[in-house]
Amino acid sequence: MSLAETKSEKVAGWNRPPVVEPDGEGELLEVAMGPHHPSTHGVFRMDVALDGERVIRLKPVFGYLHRNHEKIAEGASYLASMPYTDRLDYFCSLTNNWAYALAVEKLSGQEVPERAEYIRVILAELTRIQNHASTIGFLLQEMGASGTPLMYAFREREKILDLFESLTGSRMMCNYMRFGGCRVDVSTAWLDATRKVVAGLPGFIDEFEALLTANEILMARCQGVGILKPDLAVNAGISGPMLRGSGVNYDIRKVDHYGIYDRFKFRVPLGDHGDIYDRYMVRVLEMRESIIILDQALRDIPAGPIMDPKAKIRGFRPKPGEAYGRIEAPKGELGFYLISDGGPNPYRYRVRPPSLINLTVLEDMCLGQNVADVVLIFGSVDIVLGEVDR
Amino acid sequence: MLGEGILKGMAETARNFFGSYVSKERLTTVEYPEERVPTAENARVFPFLVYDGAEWEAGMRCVACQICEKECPPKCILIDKSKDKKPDYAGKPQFYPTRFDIDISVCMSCQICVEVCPFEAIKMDTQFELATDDRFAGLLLDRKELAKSNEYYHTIHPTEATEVDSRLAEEKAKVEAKAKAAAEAAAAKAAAAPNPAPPADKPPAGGGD
Amino acid sequence: MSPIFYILAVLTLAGGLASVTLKHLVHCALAVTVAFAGLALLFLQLDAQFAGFAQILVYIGAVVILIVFAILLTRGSDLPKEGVFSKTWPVGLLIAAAVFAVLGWAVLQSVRAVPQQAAVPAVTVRDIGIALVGRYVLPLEIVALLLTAATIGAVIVAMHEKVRSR
Amino acid sequence: MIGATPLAGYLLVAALLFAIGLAGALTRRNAILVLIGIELMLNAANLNLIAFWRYGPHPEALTGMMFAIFSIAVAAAEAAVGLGLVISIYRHTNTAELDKISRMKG
Amino acid sequence: MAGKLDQIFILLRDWLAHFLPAALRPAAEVVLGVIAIVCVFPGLFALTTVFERKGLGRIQNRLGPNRVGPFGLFQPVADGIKALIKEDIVPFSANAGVHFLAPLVLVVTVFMGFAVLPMGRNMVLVNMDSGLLFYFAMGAATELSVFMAGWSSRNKYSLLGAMRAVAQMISYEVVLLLSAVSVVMISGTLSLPAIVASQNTYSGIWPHWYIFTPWGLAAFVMYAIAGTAETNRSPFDLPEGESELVAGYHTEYSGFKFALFFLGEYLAMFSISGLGTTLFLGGWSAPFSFLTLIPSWIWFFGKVMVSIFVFIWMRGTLPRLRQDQLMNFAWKFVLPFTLLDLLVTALWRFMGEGWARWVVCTVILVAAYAVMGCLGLSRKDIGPRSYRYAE
Amino acid sequence: MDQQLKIELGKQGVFVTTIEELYNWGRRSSVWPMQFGLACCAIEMIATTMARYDMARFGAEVFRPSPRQADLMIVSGTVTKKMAPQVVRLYNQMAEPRYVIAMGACAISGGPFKQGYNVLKGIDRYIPVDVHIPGCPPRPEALLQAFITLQKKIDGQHLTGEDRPRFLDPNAQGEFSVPDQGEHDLEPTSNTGVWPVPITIR
Amino acid sequence: MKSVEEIKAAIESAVPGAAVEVVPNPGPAAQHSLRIAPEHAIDIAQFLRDDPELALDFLSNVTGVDWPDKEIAEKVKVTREVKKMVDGPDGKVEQTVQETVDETRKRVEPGCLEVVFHLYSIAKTHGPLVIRMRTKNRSDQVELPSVTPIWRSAEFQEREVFDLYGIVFTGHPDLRRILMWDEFKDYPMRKDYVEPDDFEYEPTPHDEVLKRAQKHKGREQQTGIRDQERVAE
Repeated sequence: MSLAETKSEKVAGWNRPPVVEPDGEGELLEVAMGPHHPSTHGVFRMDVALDGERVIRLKPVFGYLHRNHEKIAEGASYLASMPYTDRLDYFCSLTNNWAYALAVEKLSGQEVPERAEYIRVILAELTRIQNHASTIGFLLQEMGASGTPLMYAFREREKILDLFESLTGSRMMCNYMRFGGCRVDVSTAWLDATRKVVAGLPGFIDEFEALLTANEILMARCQGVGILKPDLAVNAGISGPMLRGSGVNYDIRKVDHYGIYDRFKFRVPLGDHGDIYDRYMVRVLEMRESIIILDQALRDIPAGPIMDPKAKIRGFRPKPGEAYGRIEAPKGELGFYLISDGGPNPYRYRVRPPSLINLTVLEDMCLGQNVADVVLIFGSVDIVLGEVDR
Repeated sequence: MLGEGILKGMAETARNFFGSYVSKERLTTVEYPEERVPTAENARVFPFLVYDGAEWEAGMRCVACQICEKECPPKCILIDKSKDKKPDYAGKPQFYPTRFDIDISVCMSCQICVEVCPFEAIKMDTQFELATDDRFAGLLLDRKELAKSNEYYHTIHPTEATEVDSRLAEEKAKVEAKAKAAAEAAAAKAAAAPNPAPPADKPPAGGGD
Repeated sequence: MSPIFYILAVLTLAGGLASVTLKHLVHCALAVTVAFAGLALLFLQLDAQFAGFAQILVYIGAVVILIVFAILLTRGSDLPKEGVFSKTWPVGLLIAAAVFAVLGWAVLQSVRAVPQQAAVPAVTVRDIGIALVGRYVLPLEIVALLLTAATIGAVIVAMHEKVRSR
Repeated sequence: MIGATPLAGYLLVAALLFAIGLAGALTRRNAILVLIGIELMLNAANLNLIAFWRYGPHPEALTGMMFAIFSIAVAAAEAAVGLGLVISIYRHTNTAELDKISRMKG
Repeated sequence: MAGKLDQIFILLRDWLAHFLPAALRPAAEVVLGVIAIVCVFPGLFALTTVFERKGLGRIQNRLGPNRVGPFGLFQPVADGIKALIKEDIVPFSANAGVHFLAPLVLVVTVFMGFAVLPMGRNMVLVNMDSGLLFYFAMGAATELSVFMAGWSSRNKYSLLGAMRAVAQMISYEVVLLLSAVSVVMISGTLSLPAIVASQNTYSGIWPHWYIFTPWGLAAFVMYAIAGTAETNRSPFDLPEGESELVAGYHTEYSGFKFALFFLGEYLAMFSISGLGTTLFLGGWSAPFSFLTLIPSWIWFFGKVMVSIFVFIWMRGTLPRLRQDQLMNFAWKFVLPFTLLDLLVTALWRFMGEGWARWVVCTVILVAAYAVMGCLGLSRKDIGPRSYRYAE
Repeated sequence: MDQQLKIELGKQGVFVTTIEELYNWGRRSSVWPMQFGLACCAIEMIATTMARYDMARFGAEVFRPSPRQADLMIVSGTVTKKMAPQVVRLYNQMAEPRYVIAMGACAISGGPFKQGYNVLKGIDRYIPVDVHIPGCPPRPEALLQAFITLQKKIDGQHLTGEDRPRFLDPNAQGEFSVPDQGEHDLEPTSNTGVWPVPITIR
Repeated sequence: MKSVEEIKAAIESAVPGAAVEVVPNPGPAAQHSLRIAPEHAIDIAQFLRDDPELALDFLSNVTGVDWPDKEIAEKVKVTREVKKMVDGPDGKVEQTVQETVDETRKRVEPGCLEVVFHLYSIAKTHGPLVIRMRTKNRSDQVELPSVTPIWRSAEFQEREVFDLYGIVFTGHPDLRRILMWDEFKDYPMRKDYVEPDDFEYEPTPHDEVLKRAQKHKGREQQTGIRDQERVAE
């Protein structure tokens, strides 16, 4: 124990949220922001203690959307959990599908055909683009931009959702990937339509940036606000654009080499300050990189089967064992941890939700900031409550 | 910080404002009740039951095997199996559902019932305008409301329906050939074979309770 | 005496009375607003347009808002637990009554000495401006100085003390 | 119109307002209300000034009016400083009630 | 004919008044004017809400309301009926009297401001010698109503919103007044019709509006900023900052009282636009000398509507500032710049005619703007950034 | 006045309207939803207000953050037992006339998550719901259609008589009891005054 | 990255007395894990994070697993003494005889709650290392040391495990319920959790729902539900 005591002092400085002393004689104002508070992306509460307008304590309260995903999945077959994963992060159902399929494939040792891998990459990157665009839109909405950036983001999102719908049948809850492949094959017409949409995306991002990036109000409100230091980010398990906004070069697409990401040339944008603006810009730049990946994938997609021939839909029972599969979802590291006891249902089914873990540092980022900034910092984390509470 | 970013943004919104009068790209509204976004061919909302021919009760493909009832993730399907049998599309006597209810107030449109159905009997509809003020009567679809003709299926999912039809025709031909062979063999042996076995790739109803 | 004068006088006095007797501090502030507004209207009755508008601008637009801010900053919007009047209130009332008696007596005594009427003076804002920077330029400068000093002083007095000895 | 109202009317109203302000300033506990009382008294004086200007022999000389305008300006300054003091005192003693403040002296 | 059209409202008023005995005529004229104002501006408000919603829609690539009545023009009527029949909730702990008075005070004082605005040639309700002062005096009272609303609701969000609103309005009111003072310095009058008259001259075809002078342009920009803040419009709509404060000071208002607040906000917008038009944009005067045939009131309302459009445009584009940034902006940039502009105006006044004063004033203002914008406003760490990539 | 006559008059340029119609027209043409979303369906609700579907066309884009000023609560998404008391409280804060649309399977019946221990099996256990939209999530058009359904429903309401809407009935419930969060479950598990008796139709 | 066995050796040399056990993973993923004793958990965690070679600075995932008491029926050969009447020399004599019998014995393997950690290294971009810890039982001895002081990312995840499984993490700075409300008493993710009975109406009941519907038959009939005959089956 002695080792722990001496060493934990070294990290104590950044391991706990710093304590901010109220400096006025005035009493603290306790405000409960949420759970229906307009700013909280749904149902989330922050118990904030304010000294004037300054935040001196902030406790997030979760669970308003706890839908027992894990419990339901433990009572359902492996396949039946797939549509439920759509409803985790309901912006990015396809990446959720992929993460779950990846975990099950690891658990059962299935191979995925090449064409299916390409389709997965295309869908995942489209998902990433629409998620990042919407996130920025919502961030600006919270900044009071009366919805215009959000409208533009959703205008593009609708185009991408049309692609999803014409391929998978549903706009949001795609339920598309299967263990060992994908459900239906893409047609050439679909690929052409996708190419057309992808060709229009850079113009959209240019427009978005013209509207926002140089805006003085945006800069004044975002720069230097909600700073997250890289060492704290790593220690607190932050992942995704938020981690990269703090300057840590860690992209699971590059690190884990899952799927076929090794075949594509793309770069990982990194921020230097770790503030809201960096998170915003990292998202913008990631969208641009995603377009580069999409161009390559749409160019190279091979013909072939889309399902592992050994895969079966009914009566799927993996061997006993366990597996942890993770991918770089738009919000961060999305992992599925499965324990199989040989039955048709997973014995243990666990989602590693990036949204929840990224909120760990919410208090650290908000302390000492203005209460109006809390909303922005929260928006810049990019969470979806379905994934936070599951 | 002289306000040029703000001006740039204002120019952008002005471009969109005036663009909305000239370009369809910048006025994306589809005025719903009058005009509609074309439905994607793969679109799915709620399941329906396919029947062949004109008579919905007689032509229903469903054989009440109850696989979909078991596999349905939110458990919104209820099937009662008949006591007697009636001939299916291939002329083979099969059970049929005396009750087939789908509670669309629970259904999550996941299409798993379609995927697991070995008889091509349940398919996804594209009809989404089902809002009602009556939760109990309006959102529980029974087999009569669920039954849609194969022609309807062809109108909403033409490619898929054609594929299904050809597959079924193939199987029917196979079954008929088999039956014919069996009949011939039987005729030869002068012994009647009561029921030809179902094809191997179509397991019989999983839930025979 | 015109009925308008009566109405305004009653309004002003009622506002003034309410402002010193009401329990709730915010109500007092709102009542004093009524008194100020009534006074401004009285000024208008006296053909002092400029002074009347200045009265509204300064008193309602600034002083009342300041008072309201002060009330909220000092948590005066909660009702006081003890009484609202100090222990020595009879003395205060007595003094006030005495002052009023003296003033009233003086006014009534001198009624006959004062001219009843005067022509409506044609005073334009331009005249006031010229007078301000002409004959009254020295007082104007002094008032300006005073205002500046007072503003700075008020800011310093009310400023947060950043370094405090605990 | 104006002829209908004698000067004494205005003077009496002013005197009454002055007395009310004085009574308020003397009897209320809260420092802010004392300030309000003082403001009322100043206003009463202003009314007098304006009334005398209007009824005086030389309204075009603007003396009374000027006096009133300066008085308004000074009153604004006074209010600012006074309320600043109240807030400052409140910070130190956590109360704006005068007898409590005097009790806490020292 | 054109002159008749120009004076049509005056003629109409006189015609209506001549039915009355002569003794009542002056009063009747005022009453008719009041009736006209009370009818026209709420009607304009109704139209503006539709146009705002449609305009915002267009900015956002959609149609906006178009189903209620032809082109959605009856939308405000429906909203009004709805607001009238909506249940009026007074929160249990609220101070009922003040809660009731607040929206009334707001609307009444805002309406009073219209009394001195010249809306056309001879079209001013009360031609007051100190009209501008009257206008600002009335403007001061709106702050009080906002405070009353926020305080009486007994809701944390309402009170916070009201405090923000009042602090913001006071800060920017100073700027508003000072930027108007520069016009007063040049025109030498507080009477608004006189200010318009002083701009209603032409050199060739070009008008002598104050906005076409360096000091006037600067003062107008500052006036516009302050006016936006004064009316709580985006990007200064913090008091209603819904992402932090639900709906600001009128959170607890429902039904018709809320509609009154809505009305008050828009009326304030018209009134600020009207004053800005009067002070800087030549009021009812035509932009070119050859356009003087078009009735003056058309020009006035046209200019007001254009500035309303700019309000809407800004709302559709800009995110909102933070409270401390807003206050810093007011006290550290807008106010000093306006004060400097006063000096420049004085310089302009005393330099006499000629091109020299144009150059000097422009140079001073542009230099001050650049210096304050680049050094004074921004913190060191704010500005465009570049990003690095990892392969 | 019968419909035939009215149409006839309308053709001749005479528009006849009754107070009731005006009243209902005002209510239905200006339904302001509350800015309130719960889960997946909230995203489709937002999508409905966005450019493609543009709910604003019906005059319903004024999403009010304060329940006092809203007319319509779109319960869009799963109502969990932790959230249910808040939803009821919000509904109580709304001013009459107020409407509720239960959007999506979860809001109607708990939907796919109804097996969960923390999921309320339908918001109509605690508050009266006017329109149900099935779907998981319903398409934006489905929400628009539900909105039109609601408008039709409002149009059909009479101001007097037995079938008048709830808010015109002085005896009707104005406040709905907010459930408590107990040790194992919500208490009570439903508001028996609101939760309708399931009736056999077929 | 080093293999699990090497890491085990490294831990044992760095933290004296630490009990580490390799748990094999029979599945195709073959991510073997290390089970560590709770007593030394903090030291081991500290070592794993700070060791320059491992540098497992990123705690990705914290999972609770419930292993309920398992009844294992096994056939055991039992020798027992049986008294038998044996025909002895002097008539029937009672004699104790040893006899071997096959007997099915039910053995209850005590259950436990387990926490699984997935560790990655961002500095070295390797991982995962799977660490497991077990409580002594499922009822009263459910304490485990919290690793939140080492990795902040465990903060909410440990709270979640506490909320859903009831594992008490000692040393956690803020151990409250996270997903359920504070008054809630149960641990819903445990395998033996019984859901609250809030059954009201189900138009399509089958399986467990049918059972519940049957339990509520009386009430259903009162409310006139249409599935009576189905329930009566």
